[in-house]
Amino acid sequence: MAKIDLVKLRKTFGAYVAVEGLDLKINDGEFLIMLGPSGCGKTTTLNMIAGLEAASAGDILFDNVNVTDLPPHERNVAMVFQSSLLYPHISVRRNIETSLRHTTISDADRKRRIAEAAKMLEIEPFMDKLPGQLSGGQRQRVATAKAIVREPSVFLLDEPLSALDAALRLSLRSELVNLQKRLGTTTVFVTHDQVEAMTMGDRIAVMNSGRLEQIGTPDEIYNSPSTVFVAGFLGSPPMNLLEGDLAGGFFRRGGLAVPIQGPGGKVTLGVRPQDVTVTEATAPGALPVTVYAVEHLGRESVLIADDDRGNKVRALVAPGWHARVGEKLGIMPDPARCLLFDTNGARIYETVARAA
Amino acid sequence: MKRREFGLLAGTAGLALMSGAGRVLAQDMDLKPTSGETVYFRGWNFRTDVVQANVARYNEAMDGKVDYATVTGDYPALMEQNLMASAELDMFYANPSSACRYFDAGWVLPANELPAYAEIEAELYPNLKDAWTYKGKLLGLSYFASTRGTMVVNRKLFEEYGFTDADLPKNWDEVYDLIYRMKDKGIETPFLPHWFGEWFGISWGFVLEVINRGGTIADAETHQPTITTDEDGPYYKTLAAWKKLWQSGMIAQEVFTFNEGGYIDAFASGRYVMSPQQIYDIETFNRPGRSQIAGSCSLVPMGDHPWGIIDSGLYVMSNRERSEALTDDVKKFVSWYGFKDQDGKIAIAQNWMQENMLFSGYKSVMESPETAERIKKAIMRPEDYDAILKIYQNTPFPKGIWSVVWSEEFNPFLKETLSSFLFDDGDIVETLEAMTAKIEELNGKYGI
Amino acid sequence: MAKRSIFLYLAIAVAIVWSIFPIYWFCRMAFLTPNEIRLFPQPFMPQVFEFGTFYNIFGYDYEYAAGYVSGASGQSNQIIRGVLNGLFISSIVTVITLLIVVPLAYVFARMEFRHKQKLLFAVLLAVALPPVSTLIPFYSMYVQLGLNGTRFGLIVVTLTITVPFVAWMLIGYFRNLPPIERLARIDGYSRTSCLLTLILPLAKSGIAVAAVIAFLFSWNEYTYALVLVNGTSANTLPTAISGFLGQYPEPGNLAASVIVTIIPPALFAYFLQRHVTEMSLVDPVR
Amino acid sequence: MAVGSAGQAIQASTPSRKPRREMSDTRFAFLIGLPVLVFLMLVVAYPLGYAIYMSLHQIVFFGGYRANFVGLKNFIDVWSDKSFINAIWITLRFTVESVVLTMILGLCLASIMNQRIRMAGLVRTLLFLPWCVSSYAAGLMFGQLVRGQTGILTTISFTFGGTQGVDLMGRATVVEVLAVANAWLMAPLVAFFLLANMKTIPKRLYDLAAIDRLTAWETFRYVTLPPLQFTLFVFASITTVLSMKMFDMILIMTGGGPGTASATLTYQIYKRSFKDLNLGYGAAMSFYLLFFILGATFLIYLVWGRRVSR
Repeated sequence: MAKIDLVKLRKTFGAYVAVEGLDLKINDGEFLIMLGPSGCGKTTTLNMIAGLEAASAGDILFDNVNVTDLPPHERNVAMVFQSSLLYPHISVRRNIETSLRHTTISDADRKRRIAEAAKMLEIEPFMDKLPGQLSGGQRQRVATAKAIVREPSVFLLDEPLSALDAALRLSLRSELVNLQKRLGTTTVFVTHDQVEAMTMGDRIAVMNSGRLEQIGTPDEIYNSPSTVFVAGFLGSPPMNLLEGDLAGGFFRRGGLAVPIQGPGGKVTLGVRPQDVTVTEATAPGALPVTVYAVEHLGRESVLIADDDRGNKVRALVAPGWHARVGEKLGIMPDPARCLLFDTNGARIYETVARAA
Repeated sequence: MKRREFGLLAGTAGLALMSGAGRVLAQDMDLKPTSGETVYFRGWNFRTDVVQANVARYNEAMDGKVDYATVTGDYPALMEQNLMASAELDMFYANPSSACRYFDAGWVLPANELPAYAEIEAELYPNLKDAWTYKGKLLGLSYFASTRGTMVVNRKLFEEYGFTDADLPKNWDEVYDLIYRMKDKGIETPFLPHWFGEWFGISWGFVLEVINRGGTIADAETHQPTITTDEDGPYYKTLAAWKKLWQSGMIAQEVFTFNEGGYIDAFASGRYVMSPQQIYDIETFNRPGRSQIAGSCSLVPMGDHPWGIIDSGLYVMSNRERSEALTDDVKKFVSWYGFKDQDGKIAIAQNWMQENMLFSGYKSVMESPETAERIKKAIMRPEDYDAILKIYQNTPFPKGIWSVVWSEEFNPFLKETLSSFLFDDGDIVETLEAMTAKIEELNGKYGI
Repeated sequence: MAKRSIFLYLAIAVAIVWSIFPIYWFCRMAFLTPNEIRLFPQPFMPQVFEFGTFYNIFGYDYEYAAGYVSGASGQSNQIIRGVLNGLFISSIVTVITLLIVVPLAYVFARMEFRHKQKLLFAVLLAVALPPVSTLIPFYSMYVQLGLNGTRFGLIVVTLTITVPFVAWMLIGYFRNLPPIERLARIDGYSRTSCLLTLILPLAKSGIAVAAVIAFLFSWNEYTYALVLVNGTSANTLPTAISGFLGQYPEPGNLAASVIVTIIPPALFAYFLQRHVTEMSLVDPVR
Repeated sequence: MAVGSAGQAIQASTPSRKPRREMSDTRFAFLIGLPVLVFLMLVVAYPLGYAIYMSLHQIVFFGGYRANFVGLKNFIDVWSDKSFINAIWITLRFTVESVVLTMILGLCLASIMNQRIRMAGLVRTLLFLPWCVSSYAAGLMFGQLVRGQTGILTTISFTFGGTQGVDLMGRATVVEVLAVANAWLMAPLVAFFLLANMKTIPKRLYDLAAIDRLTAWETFRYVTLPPLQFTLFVFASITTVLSMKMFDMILIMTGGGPGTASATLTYQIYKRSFKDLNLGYGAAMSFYLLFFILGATFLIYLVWGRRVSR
């Protein structure tokens, strides 16, 4: 169990800056997700926490102890790699055992721990097989068993589920969360999948281009994104982002007029698909759109439409709702649910929505 | 039984037979090595089983330490490398032309240094002694002396197509006439020319034909070129005949890539009627179980001119730095191996005669009754015995180009020039002029 | 379906004939009588299968069923010496090559460091160097050092061929191994113990192939051997064999000794063929 | 141990750090690689340096060893040497034919071995056999096989009533014969690496091809071939280098003949250096050969490798 502090962490590869000035506090026992597109620096950060990559500058502290210069195995971390990497030429049992190489525990303890981990992850039947003989899900369980058997202070997972199919991913997600809660180990989980991030993490750290965009609970990240990047990256279907002008108490873009107060100028308006209503094409103040497709998700449906500038705009509609492709409609955002971002992508907080 | 042991026993038995009563004990002591060091003997690859048995016999009888191995590949070039590097080398095979070169480079200890020199000199046939003497020194002892370019005939095919002794050629012009006549009668491949791919292949083929036709290529004393471009001269006629033969298409190009083994085996396959060959290979061609024309290979007797040129091998002593005692041992071994053994017999040369019918430069070997018997065993017809001896005794030696330091440089040039003459339909006069120019260039290079 | 399999088996048959017929046509001579060897045209097959020539090349006489005796070859000493020297030299070369190349290739394949590209180019240069160009320099160097005609000298020279070639090959192979070093570092392996206890067992297929390639190169090396050890006590099989080519040809013995040279590599090939399919130079497509 | 309180640690974060207790990649690489490279450099650099020295001198052995400095004369002189120009063309012809043939044969053999067949191990061993044959033995074998005197074609021709030998050792075909022999020798190695590569192609791609009703050729062209590009490129380079270096097979099989029809650069270098003992001239030629080899591999990289290498 440990709390982790990253202080002004920086990593460069030659002229390329992978991580820049990262300050991050991870609480003891927390399940932290690091989310971002590929190349955003999340895996590099994880590797630095693990000790696999040397930080170019800055410090890493575990429970206020500076571990920046410690080799990986002295940090007492466990790591599960992309595609659940295991030693391909040795048995599952020996794979798990290697995690305990540098511990001084007794043989009996060792056996007990391995047995417990195997039991916990239900991998007893194939302890003597080679990783190549296992399915993806089984390998993932083995990799997890290998990680927990060490009883590490920090658990690091690098996109462990990305190579698995959707159904398996779903069940393993909850398994992992459940396990983490039972063990209470501080966990850092790297993913580019926002659904994984939303469903698993206590908190999510969203990264982009080597910088931390926002950190917060899934609820904060979802409902109150602090940048236009975070707003666009999270949520499925994604948030509608419309560029326009804010002046005279209205956000305007073509025919669209949303009554919002705020500092004038060019802004981006963000509104989630569930926060818009579909109207007639001619409804005043609505965004005129052309129906592109309707996706039926069962509990609800998503209307996808093109606006006059060729942007895709999405709206949640009732499951029985129908429209012809090519039909002209209007989209009307709920002013109270709209977010505004400035041209740098930062959230504009001083807004007041007026009743329409 | 192991062959080495077998050879040893056979050798010892033969020795016992030959030695008889005339055993001289003093000589026995003379030929025993004293230094205790190893004597290195290297040679090209020919009947290594016989050589090994010979060496084993010496080591056994004389308590010697002779190390024998073969050097394969481009023998003169590799040998020259070895000598240049002062490699461990005490006695080695060499052709007289190479030996001249090695002598001029200072790598050869001439046979004049041997205690038995006077006796050796008296034993040698004069034409061979002359061929092997360079700048007044005898370059080495006789390994073999043979005629390369003896015209052999496959009588089986020859007679099958209705030819008789009356058709046998008396000179090279008639050889070519006969070839075309045979071709006209339907023999696909009447002739196998001396054009194979070894360093003694096509170039020697040219030399022997020109010499037979009365040419010299270069002067025997001054080594100045004597090649003429006269259309009736031996040089022009040779190349003209070659050109015609090549363009007739009856010579397969594979001939140019044969090694000597391929050349011999091709004739032994019975496919060809006539070919200039090494005189002693008549034994190979007539050996049952090893040749398709066994018992039907004869030779063309000497007509207007001799057939072929002297092809000989010498046992040459090296001049490398070594202890005096070892040098003495080397001399003893060379004497024993290249001349007379402890019993006063020229045993090795006689043994080669028995084994492979290798001719020797020593009179007493060539004129011994065993030799006469051996030769008669290898020939097809009794009259061939006289034909062989006559050819052998009259074989010329191209001293102008072979008893000179640049011999081994001229030879590859000749090989390349002649094959491109045939392949690229070269001009005869230009080709001959190029040869003259090359000889002049080489003379200039060595200040001759 | 039947048509396809007929076509397939036909293709297999053609491929097998293509691969072994040149070997057959030559090695057949080991079983032909000396007289049959001189037949024109040559026979397709030997009449009797007796192993006389194999006795001969190792120094024994052999009496054929037909009654004649073929004598032991005079090259037998050199053949025996060639086999022993060949096995000795090739084994040493193989071991040293692996000791040198495995860590080298590993480092080049899986680590990033400065000047890597330049050093890789140096290895490439060594691969490109034709033996015929370095023959004379080696020869004169060896004469000065007294190394010509020694097995040690031939081992050193052969290493200059095997090391760059095998390194080049193994670098590609190591690149494709899964990145277990990171896992190993988490588990507390040092770099050296990771290489020794994890990578080596994991890469055993590639290393086996590399070993066989090094052995073959050394076993079959001819050019250097011809100049450096030919005619000495350090001669190898190829130079000993070329002795059968000379003025007194013994094609039967030549063929028999060529068969002898093929046997060790062929045995390797049999054990190797299951490993070699793992030698992919590119990442598996997932 | 680098342990301290958070406050201290923050102060300590300067660009110059204490060396990590784990060895860095660079240090490990040099520790392992350097001795090897030094050995390689010594054993390769000395002969190379010596060859450079020779190429700038005229070396005379007779009348005592002398080396006269002649500058770049040897390098210039070769260009007026017809046999050198001829050798370049022969080398080019031999190399191009060898490489193309090897690649095609390698693909064929690999495709066959990639099929599900009975006794696959035996088939693979047999197909691998040529690679166990040394190049000098291959020279012996093909020489024997194609020569009119001893060859299979003559035997076949006579079986069907022919009366003449069929000889491929002629000037028109000898380079092709050498190239075929060379390809025979190298193809198994290429085939095995291609096979290893083919095994990584997902089977579902072939199912897809079957659904799309691609012909066998189209399947090969669009499914099998594209993933093999990198391996093919690597082996095109390797076989180019090996072909241009090939010497002992040519020496044994043809001795550069008939005439000079198969006198490649390697053969000419051997002849100049070893037979004519013109060491400086031979060394100059061998540098041209080295440049040609490097040039050819670089060219292959430029037109092909850049596109396919990762």
